[in-house]
Amino acid sequence: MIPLLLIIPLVFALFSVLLPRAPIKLIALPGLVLQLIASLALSVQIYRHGASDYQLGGWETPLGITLHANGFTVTLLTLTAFIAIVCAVYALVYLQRYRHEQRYFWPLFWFLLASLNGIWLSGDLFNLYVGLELLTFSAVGMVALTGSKPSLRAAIRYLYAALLGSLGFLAGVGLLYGQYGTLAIQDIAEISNAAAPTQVAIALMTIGLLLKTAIFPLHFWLPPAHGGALAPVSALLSALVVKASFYILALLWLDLAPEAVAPAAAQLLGALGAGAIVWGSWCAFRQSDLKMLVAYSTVAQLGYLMFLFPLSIGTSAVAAELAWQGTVLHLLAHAFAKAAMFLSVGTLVLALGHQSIKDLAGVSHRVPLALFAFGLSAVSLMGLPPSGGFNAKWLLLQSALLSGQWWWFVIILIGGLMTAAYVFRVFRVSFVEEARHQFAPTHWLLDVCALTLAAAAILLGFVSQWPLQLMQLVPGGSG
Amino acid sequence: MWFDVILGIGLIVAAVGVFRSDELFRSVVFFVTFGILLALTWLRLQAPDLALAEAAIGAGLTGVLLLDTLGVLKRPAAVKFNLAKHALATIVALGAAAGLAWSFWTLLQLPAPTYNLVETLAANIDDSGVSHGITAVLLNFRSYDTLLEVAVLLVAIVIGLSLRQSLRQSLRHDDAQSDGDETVTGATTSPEQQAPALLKSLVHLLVPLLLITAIFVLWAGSTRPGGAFQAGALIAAAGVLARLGNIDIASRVNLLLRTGLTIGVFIFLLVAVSPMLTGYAFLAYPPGWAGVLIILIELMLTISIGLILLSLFIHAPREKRNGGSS
Amino acid sequence: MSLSFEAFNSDFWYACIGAVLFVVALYAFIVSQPLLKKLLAFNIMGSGVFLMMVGLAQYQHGPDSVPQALVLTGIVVAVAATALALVLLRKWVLSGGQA
Amino acid sequence: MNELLPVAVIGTSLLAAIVIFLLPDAQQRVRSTLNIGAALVKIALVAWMTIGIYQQELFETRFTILPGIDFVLRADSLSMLFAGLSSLLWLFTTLYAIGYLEGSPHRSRFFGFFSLCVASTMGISLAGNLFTFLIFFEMLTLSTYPLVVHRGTEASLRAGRTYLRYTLTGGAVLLLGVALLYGYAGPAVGEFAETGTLREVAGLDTSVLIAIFAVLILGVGVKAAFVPFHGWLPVAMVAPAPVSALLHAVAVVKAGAFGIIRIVYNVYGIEFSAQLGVLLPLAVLAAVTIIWGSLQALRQVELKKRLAFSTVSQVSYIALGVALFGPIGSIGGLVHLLHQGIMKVTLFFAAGNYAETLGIHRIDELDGVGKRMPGTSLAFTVGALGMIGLPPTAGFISKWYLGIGALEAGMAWALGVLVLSSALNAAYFLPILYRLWFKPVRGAWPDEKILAGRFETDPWLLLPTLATMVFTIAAGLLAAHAWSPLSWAILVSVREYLP
Repeated sequence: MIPLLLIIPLVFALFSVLLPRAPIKLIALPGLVLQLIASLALSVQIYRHGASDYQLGGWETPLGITLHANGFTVTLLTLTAFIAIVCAVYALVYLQRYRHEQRYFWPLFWFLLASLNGIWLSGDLFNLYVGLELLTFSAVGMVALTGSKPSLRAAIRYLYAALLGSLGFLAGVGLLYGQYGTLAIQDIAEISNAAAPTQVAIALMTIGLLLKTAIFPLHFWLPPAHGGALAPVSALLSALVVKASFYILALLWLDLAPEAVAPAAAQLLGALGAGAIVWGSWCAFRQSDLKMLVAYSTVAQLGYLMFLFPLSIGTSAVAAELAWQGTVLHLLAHAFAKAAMFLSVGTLVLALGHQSIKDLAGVSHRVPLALFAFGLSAVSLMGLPPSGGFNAKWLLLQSALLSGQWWWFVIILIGGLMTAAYVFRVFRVSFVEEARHQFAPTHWLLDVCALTLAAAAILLGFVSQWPLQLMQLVPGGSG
Repeated sequence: MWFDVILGIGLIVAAVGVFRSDELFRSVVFFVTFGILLALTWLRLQAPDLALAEAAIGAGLTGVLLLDTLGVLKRPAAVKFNLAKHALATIVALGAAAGLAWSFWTLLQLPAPTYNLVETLAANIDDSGVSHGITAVLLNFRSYDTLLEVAVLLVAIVIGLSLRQSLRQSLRHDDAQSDGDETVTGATTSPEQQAPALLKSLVHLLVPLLLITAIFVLWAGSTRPGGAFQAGALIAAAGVLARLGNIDIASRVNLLLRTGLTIGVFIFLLVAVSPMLTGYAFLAYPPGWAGVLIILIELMLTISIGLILLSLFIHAPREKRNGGSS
Repeated sequence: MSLSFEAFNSDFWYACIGAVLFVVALYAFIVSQPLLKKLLAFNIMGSGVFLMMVGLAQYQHGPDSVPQALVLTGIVVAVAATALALVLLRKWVLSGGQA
Repeated sequence: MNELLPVAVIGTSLLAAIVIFLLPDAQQRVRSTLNIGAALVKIALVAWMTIGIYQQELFETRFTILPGIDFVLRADSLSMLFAGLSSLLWLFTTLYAIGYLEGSPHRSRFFGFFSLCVASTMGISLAGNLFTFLIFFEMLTLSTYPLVVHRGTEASLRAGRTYLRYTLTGGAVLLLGVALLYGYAGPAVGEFAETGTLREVAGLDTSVLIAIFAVLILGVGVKAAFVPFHGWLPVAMVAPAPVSALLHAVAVVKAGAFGIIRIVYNVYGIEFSAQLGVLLPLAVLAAVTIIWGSLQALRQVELKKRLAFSTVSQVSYIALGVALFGPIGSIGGLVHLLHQGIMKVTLFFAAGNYAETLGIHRIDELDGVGKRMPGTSLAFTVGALGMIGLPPTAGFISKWYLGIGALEAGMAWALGVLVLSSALNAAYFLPILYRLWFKPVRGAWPDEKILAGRFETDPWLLLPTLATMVFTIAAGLLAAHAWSPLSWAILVSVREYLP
């Protein structure tokens, strides 16, 4: 069952390269439905029988590559499949006016999915490297799809930053192989110690992955790339692509070499996260372009994920578990909310014909559903109840309290208010009465996609138990 | 022993040469010399495959792409000294240097790694279908990496094609062709006009020779250093040479080219999935069939890689000179 | 501190050379202003990492096919990255950008 | 069946909101019927539950929302008090709003958020633990913002920004308090129990508990418009009349007051709070707000601004009642929650009528309005007298109980405060009444619109005003009746004190 999730996207990617324009769009949705069914089936299997490994080519770990599927992996797989379907439906309608880009969007889309699934499932360090490269290339390709000057410039900066990050990661892999002689994460985890090569390797890989996750000092490439790209592309990038490198970072720090990472280093990561929240929100507040505001909001929200490290390394088991649950919920809620926000902003820009926040006047009357989706996703981003974002914020607050680290507690609270500051800037203007310019009609399906994702972010607030149980973090799940 | 020291120093000098020279052409030349020195280094590290690959792909093809790009680039703007960037670079570089030195120093003291893949590989080599270690790893033990790697190449060329098209798209003068199957050709000098006699004869001599070596390298891959990637690079080199000699190949982006590009991954996936129907794992070869299937996959991969690397050269975005083919 | 002489054979020497290349290229990548030179720096940095990978793996128990296979994959990926960067660079320059 | 009722109550207005959002503006008839239908269904459900509560039945919906924390909707005697008030007044405010917004743009958007707002108020009243209360408390902020900025003018947007700044910060402070409480004393403490749960938890340091109490009251106090944080209330007057009526009489302000009651009675427990000594500072804060609000009201020139400041002081009566340690005092506080709601709605409806029909916004333009609009002026008079606390209006009942409660709790100065504030109420209401009835009409009305032939104004506007007037008097006269707000308040406080 596990390899199916790798085979489906690759096969559909190949067909998308081969076939001319019309059939590509036809095969897109069935393929994605197939993928969602496969990931749900795997989730049920994992929920019932616990984590399972899969040896590719039949070879055991030191020599061959094993895929590892546990609760967290499966949650991410289902998240990817769900967001991919909604973004695909949006893209089918949205790209009708971009005839050329449509031809090359779908192959890159499928390769992106193949690499994401590969990363979630992989249990081998070098395999993660190749997966990251495939992910970066497809993402850069999608950013540069329109071929306009700003998007090319953004794509180049994104590619250079990502390549630098991958080399840092590869250098770390080289050192780990030098010390342990194997590339399998499970094997290294058993025999990992806090010797110099491991620590330096983890440091190098961390810097590389921070660059790829665009965490605060290294976030320069994200806003132009996510802000300038087509709406479905920025939704996919902000919701999923940046999370892949964070997932690997968490894998390294918490599974691969827990003793090699000192709590002081974890506090540093937390400080970077706090910096991301403050700086990202401040920049988002000062943006005059709607999509850039949402892109900087991604930079800010990624900061919350960094709190996983200070709250779970060097703290009590209960605090660590709360931190882990909070981070997972934040990852899910942010994926839904940010994808919904980018899609709704895409519809607004289509209707308005421009992206400046100043004259969003009259939007609430002419494009109400898009604005409503923007509102719902904003509720989750601000961490206001009832939303997934709120539950995540709550868990992180509790974990900060339990582990006595009140400074993260303050940052999380203030972060919510700062998000509110820049989000309500958009609302304030959209309620202004005199609509000076006319509105282009937009397809109703665009709003439906944005609303589905926004509703998912809100609904997550009520059903947070499902993903947590699925990850066997909460008693109730088996295995 | 002294040769290694000199070679090492040579590598560093070449690298510094690349960065010190302010004229881009000189940097590229230094870079190609660096590539060749690196090929020698791989020989000293008993890695003939890598030497072959580095020479063909690293120094050869990258060099060609770089030189071709130099033609397009305008004069780079004057470089103004930015203290902050230098300071940041020194800090980062020193940090990395210290970390690496410290880890290298400790590695020397540490006992041998617990896992010794050399023995495990030797134990499993005979039922991997090939006798050459690297091909066994690439196409059997860690074949998933290779699958993803060719997918990476495929993505690179897909982006190349997408960016090439949109330039023509914005020029708005051949809309008719854009919706159906793109048959718009790469814009290079029209064939049979300006090829100088010396180049023509060189091409007629070298291209067949390159193709034969490529086939040999491909075939040798299962027993001796060689394999799909090196053979693919040689085919690409032959193609580039033919292009420069104005022989029009693979210039039309049509279904044929696209099948050529994807055939490698397609067959690889087909071979990887079909045993699953009879209960084997994904990417597992049914016993006894491994050798034959690996050769089949390598053949297809060579075609694909050759075409991809060639297309990356041909279809790179360039100005439209004297009417070209549109 | 049992630094025996055979341990310091050519493989470890090349690993050190790789490390030096990595550091020098990292410095150059950040400092150099023209995008093409940054790309060259990236390639050299990649080669440095590859040297480290093979050198560190082999300095104790001789030639080992697994890191060599990984480096082969690495070289191909590096070529793909360079080709992609060049495509973007050319497109950027052709549409009026400053390399 | 009983677990579904609380969800059904909230569900009716949620469903109504969603359907109304999708309706185009022109569908006037469908939207009105939907609105009124939803209001009636809600009143019926609330009545059903009230009867059930009377016979000690249990209505509770519970599911785990986070590890160790449940999402609980439970109807108990106190929640019925607030739910009853909200559902009743929402019916009248909807009728009023339909009339008031005739022909103005964005009606679907308005009524959508209008029902969302009431859904959150219902959620607040039915919340079974502090976590669920926090969820609906924040939902209320989000659903009321679009109502405040409904007109889209520069002034209303500025008002919206101030409103948000206060309420979102208040929300963050409340989240801080709730997180601290759950973190420090464990999630079980959050459950609302008749006499509070905090007492049983052993080994808690009282100084920390007092600090958490202060943070909680601060968080809720912003919405209850305690003095330093009342800034948003007068500024939000720029919103249309039904919104000011809803915000001040029913939803936002009462939610704040209700929050204080929940925290003092059902989380800390009245005896434990007295033991901690937190009641006195609360009473002082309430008293200060009462006096400050009345003084400010005196200085106002605009009618709605004066009513706004009078609300600031009136709501603190409830807080004062809660802070008076004794059954009589808490009866006074609880019953005032209802009475103040009914009276303030009447006043705002009247003010809205004046603005809509004659274009009157300032108090000095009110000369001789009594003759032109007798019905509305009568309602205004009854409401004003109720505010002052003269019999037979409802206001008198609550002030009477508050007075006795103050004496019984040994806080004589509180009685002084009550008397002084009643005097101040008289000082700023009686001149208006004098202008209404005894002053001759000065000239043409600023912006007279003939809305309906026979009636003085649009029947949709007049009838709700008169209805709430009747309720004000009924609540006063029929106080001793079994189903009156007073007897219900007695039932609630009896359960609070004698476990």
